[in-house]
Amino acid sequence: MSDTAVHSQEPQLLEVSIGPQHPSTHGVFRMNVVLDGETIVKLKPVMGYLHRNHEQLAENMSYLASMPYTDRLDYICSMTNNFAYAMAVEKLAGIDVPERAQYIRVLMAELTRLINHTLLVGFLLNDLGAFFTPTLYAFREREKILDFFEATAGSRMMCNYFRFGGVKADLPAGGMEQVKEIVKNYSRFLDEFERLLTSNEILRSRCQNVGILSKELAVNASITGPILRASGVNYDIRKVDKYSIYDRFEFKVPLGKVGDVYDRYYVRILEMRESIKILQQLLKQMPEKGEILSAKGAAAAKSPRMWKPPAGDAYGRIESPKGELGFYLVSDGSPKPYRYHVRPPSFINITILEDMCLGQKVADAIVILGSVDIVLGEVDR
Amino acid sequence: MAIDEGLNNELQKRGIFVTTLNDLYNWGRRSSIWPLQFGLACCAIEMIATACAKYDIARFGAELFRPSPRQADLMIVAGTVTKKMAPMVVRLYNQMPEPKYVISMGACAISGGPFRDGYNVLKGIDRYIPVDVHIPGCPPRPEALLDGLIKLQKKIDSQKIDQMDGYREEKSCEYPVPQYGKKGLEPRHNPDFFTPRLDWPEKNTKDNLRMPNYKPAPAPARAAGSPLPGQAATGGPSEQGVAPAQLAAQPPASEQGQ
Amino acid sequence: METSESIFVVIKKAILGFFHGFLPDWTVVIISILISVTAIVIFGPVTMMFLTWLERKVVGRIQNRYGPNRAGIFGLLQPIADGVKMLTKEDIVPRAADKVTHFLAPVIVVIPALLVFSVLPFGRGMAAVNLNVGLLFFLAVSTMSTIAIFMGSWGSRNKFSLLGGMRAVAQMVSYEIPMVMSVVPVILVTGSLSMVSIVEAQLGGKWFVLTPWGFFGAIVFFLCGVAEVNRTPFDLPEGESEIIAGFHTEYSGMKFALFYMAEFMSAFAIAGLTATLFFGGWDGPLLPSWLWFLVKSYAMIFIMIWFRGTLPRFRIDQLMGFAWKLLLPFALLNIFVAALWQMLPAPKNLIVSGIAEAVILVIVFFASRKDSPKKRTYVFAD
Amino acid sequence: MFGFGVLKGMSVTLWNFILSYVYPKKGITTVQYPEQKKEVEERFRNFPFLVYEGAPDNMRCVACDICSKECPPKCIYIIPEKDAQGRVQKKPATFDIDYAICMNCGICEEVCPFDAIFMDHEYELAEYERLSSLLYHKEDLLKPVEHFAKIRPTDYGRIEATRAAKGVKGRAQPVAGAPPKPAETQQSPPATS
Amino acid sequence: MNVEEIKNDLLKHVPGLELTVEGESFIVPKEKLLEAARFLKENEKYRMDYLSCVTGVDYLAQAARLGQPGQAAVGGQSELASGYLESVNHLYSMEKKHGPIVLKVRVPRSDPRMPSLVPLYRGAEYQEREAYDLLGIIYEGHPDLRRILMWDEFEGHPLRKDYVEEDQDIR
Repeated sequence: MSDTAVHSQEPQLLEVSIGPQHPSTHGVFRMNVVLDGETIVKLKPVMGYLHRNHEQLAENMSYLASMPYTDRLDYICSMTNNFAYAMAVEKLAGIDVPERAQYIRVLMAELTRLINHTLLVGFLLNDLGAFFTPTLYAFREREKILDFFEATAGSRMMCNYFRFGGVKADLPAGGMEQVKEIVKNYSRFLDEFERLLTSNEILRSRCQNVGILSKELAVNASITGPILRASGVNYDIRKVDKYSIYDRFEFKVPLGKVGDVYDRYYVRILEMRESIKILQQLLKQMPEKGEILSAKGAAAAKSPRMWKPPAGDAYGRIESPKGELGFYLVSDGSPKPYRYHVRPPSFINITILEDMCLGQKVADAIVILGSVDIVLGEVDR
Repeated sequence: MAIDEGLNNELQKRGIFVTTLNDLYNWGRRSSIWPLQFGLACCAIEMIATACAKYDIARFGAELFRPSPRQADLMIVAGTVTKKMAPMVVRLYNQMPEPKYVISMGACAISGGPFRDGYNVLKGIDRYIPVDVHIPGCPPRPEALLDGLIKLQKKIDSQKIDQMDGYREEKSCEYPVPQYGKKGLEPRHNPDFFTPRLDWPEKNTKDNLRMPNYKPAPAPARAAGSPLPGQAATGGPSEQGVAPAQLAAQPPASEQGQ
Repeated sequence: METSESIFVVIKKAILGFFHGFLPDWTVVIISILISVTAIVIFGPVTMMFLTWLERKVVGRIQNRYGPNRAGIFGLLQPIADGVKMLTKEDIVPRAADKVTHFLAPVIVVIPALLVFSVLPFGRGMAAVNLNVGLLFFLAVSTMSTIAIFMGSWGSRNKFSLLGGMRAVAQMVSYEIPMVMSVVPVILVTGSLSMVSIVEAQLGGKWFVLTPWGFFGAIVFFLCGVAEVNRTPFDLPEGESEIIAGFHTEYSGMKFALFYMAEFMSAFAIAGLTATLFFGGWDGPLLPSWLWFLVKSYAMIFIMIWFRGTLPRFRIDQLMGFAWKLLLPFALLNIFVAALWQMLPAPKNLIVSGIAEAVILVIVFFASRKDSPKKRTYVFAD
Repeated sequence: MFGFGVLKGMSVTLWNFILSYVYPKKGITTVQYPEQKKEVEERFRNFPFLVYEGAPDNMRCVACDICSKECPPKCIYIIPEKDAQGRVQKKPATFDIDYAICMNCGICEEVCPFDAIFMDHEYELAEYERLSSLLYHKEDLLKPVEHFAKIRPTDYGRIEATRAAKGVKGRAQPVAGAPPKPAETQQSPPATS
Repeated sequence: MNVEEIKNDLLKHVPGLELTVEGESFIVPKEKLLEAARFLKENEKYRMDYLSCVTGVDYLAQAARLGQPGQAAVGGQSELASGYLESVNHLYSMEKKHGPIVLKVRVPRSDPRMPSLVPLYRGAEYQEREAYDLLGIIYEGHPDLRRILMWDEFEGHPLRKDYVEEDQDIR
């Protein structure tokens, strides 16, 4: 069934293209669905509508110049994209990161995880039909965190805040109070969100036993992130690789049992509570003063287009809110990377979208796509 | 038959509200613009943030994001329009009923923005559909989108019913949908109303910027077998592109248009 | 106080009296019909406009933001702006569409929405037509909108609207039966189908909702009414997030406005009917009768809008299961409790029917336990 | 399938509805844009602007073209001035930034060794026409140092401190040989309170 | 999990495999790729059940002659010296939670055919389609090798180093 032509094969099968412009495909993602009545017989995703040739551009720019481009990969969590790219280049060039910068990095990563999971729950309820109310509550909380990002990094969504070997600038004057305020109120907001949603019978009946993903298929299809943990596989790169300073915080990894849409929704709520625990411990352990850019980092940032990392290749990966986000860099000693490849979690997590949707209704396919949490900037790069 | 301001104010003081039919139509269209639920990339998230509690586009009567193009009258092109997506955008524009407006939000929709040097990115949506308001920024703040909406409302206020394209019979509002070609879209832009800017000097074109093997339009065919510009760089740090001094000597393609 | 009570009735009599002087009798009858008809034709669209404004303001306030407040004070001119804009929109008929059905659908969907107003008792003596089978007329006419919605979805030759149309037919047919079943106790108790007599049976504060069978009957009726009108959580026919805009995907301009108007007018009609059947129509202590009717209907409307601001949407098979497996049996059992309540003398009937109602609730609760969703537990690994 | 969960959910929305009337400060978070404008954070970066001290002619930019090369989307175009004998001057004749392409990343501000280009807070720049009105020329970009001091006091304080420490007077030529360490990326002392 | 130990295990269990080690990664000939990967996946000690990342890389003639950046010059296979396409596979273990084993497969640009890993790992399906779409590496045994990011009528593989861009008008 080719992508462009949409025609029906057997008489009673209805071939519908839930096309690039659709209220709940989270961007320009298309699914060619063959329906028998309301149940799905075949589902082929079509991508590439937002392929912005990120890798070709990065191979023709200096290393630092493609840092602002990583903000636009997964445009909901720009800080974690920067984090992954900075770690990959630091592994390639062997740059160390000072103490306070590590704490600032983990602070930003966990705040971004809160934003991503809250927005996901909001958009999932949007797909279920709740008329924007959970989404607006999610955006109301997101605005508070964005104010803090704007105060430190300079832009609400496109932070461009990480540098190789640290961060661009220290927290602003009132920064710490702002973070304390956010962390204090966030668990109260989560309780309100859970009261609104978790015990809602309609949400439960719409999400339970829908789009079940078995453990073996999840591991075989290289699924990562909350979806994998909702199926019961205990694999969280913060615990496996213990990158940056995540080994200094003790937090749990919530696992689901059944692996359906409801588990994916609730595992993300529990992960948000774990992130709040990490943030509370971080606020206590964070050193007051300290340098935020190591000596080698400052040398790299002095004139980016002249800075040449040693030749070789490196693969850096982190636990982004959507799964394992990795950067594979090959450097031939010139200021431009020879090969720059992004391993996006959303792109690989939709490999088994068809397996989850077969036999379900059209409405379920939309909800399953919502629970897989894809962002098209990252899928199509 | 415009009403002169003085008379109008005088009458309003006495509580008599006089308006032309044209103003009533414009007021109606201005204060209830229903945007199409159509987001492409990062600017779409900022568009949703504008529709949310803190910036509240509902105050302007524009919060009903209509999923179907038939009921929408404003298309906010928010995000990068790639060549694979351009035909869909033009087809959506054709499906919208006539008094329709387009806001191209963000650098990508205006000019391809940071991604414009790619093989799959359209250098701005106004190559295929007429755009009313351009909002620069990457992504523009929600207030900038509201400011753009206010400017669009001013533009609607100044419109005259009989001169508007939508209501004239002879002007067909069907814009040709580009086809997928071997390397890009055919036609590359809609010649009726878009002429690519050529006054931007040659220096900043893709040739000497980054793409090692970009073949500039008028350049003579490269001698076969000669090393590709990008490939000479494995040796010393000969920085990609032409050193400024060498360029300063060569006169720019055309005097920087004032 | 008396004059404000029946102000509209007095106005109508004055007009008739004025014409009575120099016109023959039969013209006066026609004029009185015309007056009632113009009253309804003005009242219908005006409530629709007010409801669109009310919905956007209330949903805005639920979401911590102001609703439209720039088109006139508090945004009151917003519906007028929407109307003017819809009038000036181009009217697109898709090339592949079936022209006749595409054109007729919006017209046919508005007719039942307006017809239904003729039977509603707006106040003491203010029911346009005091049919003795008013309730039957209301339920029969309101099913006509199903045909119109299916015509609209079939006529516009669009896959998504076809899906929407199929869903609309399935949903409305299967919610018609529990709706009628939940009305039967009211008829059983009042003994007549006429709306005015139903309200008179509840005068003096003896509203049916205060009786055990009435309270649960009102819930079932209201839920079926919301499903009849395709509003959240039953808005599958125009489920935006799944099938673009459901049956009115291909409608633009004034035709879409007619669909929009029909939806809101029938929403007000259902709210009015719930107020009439269970909340005692125009019965109320201080305020004039017609004001009481409006207050109660707008309370019901507020609940509908509150639903829209909170609840997600059912899936098509759960929708059917909810109607057939939960609402219908409950409505049937409710008739028995009403019969019990009706037979026994005053003090005992409340206790007996209360117990019967509790027993029914327990039975239905355990019957539907099997497919109701379970609580989930989660493991915390490190 | 009894609606207790649904009722709990509806109580949350009702509480928000009442809160928005009873206690608007917490219930309503809307900033009514054209009338009330939320003042922008100090480090917010929208579009770059050029800085001059005193007269617009006395601008800090010396047309060294570093920012044009470093700019990721390549939206800066500089032609240095030439005097009578054709020798290149330390001043740009034309300095264009195409606001339709700029991605607000702030890298030009970081790498400029002469503190000549900074990111502005101005965001109401919507235009009706694109090709000419969004291409900002030197005249449209030039803004006085006082403007920079007004919108970003702490950064201005820090940069003035480093400039004074290096003894850089307004138009002083950079010390021959070692270009002065760029202000932004040097070891910035922790933000002064 | 040091490189030597893995090399010996691989040579021992997979018959007829000549393996060269480059830094942290193993260069596996394309005929033996499936066997090596199956061994790493099923062997009790490794249990490499998670294929994290498949990347296509294009090494032009000069780069190939001078040796892959940072590694020894590619002397031996002459036909590889005229430039080759490489597919880099990062394997992890979710069960035993241990680090990456990197398998690299090189094919000359003239005949870019290579066995696909989809029969072993479903996760490679889209990444191999993307490598085919952007770099032109043909994976044999892939169930549905079509273009994934570009439209079907597109010609050429854009991420190749010698891909000539079509001339676009400037603004």
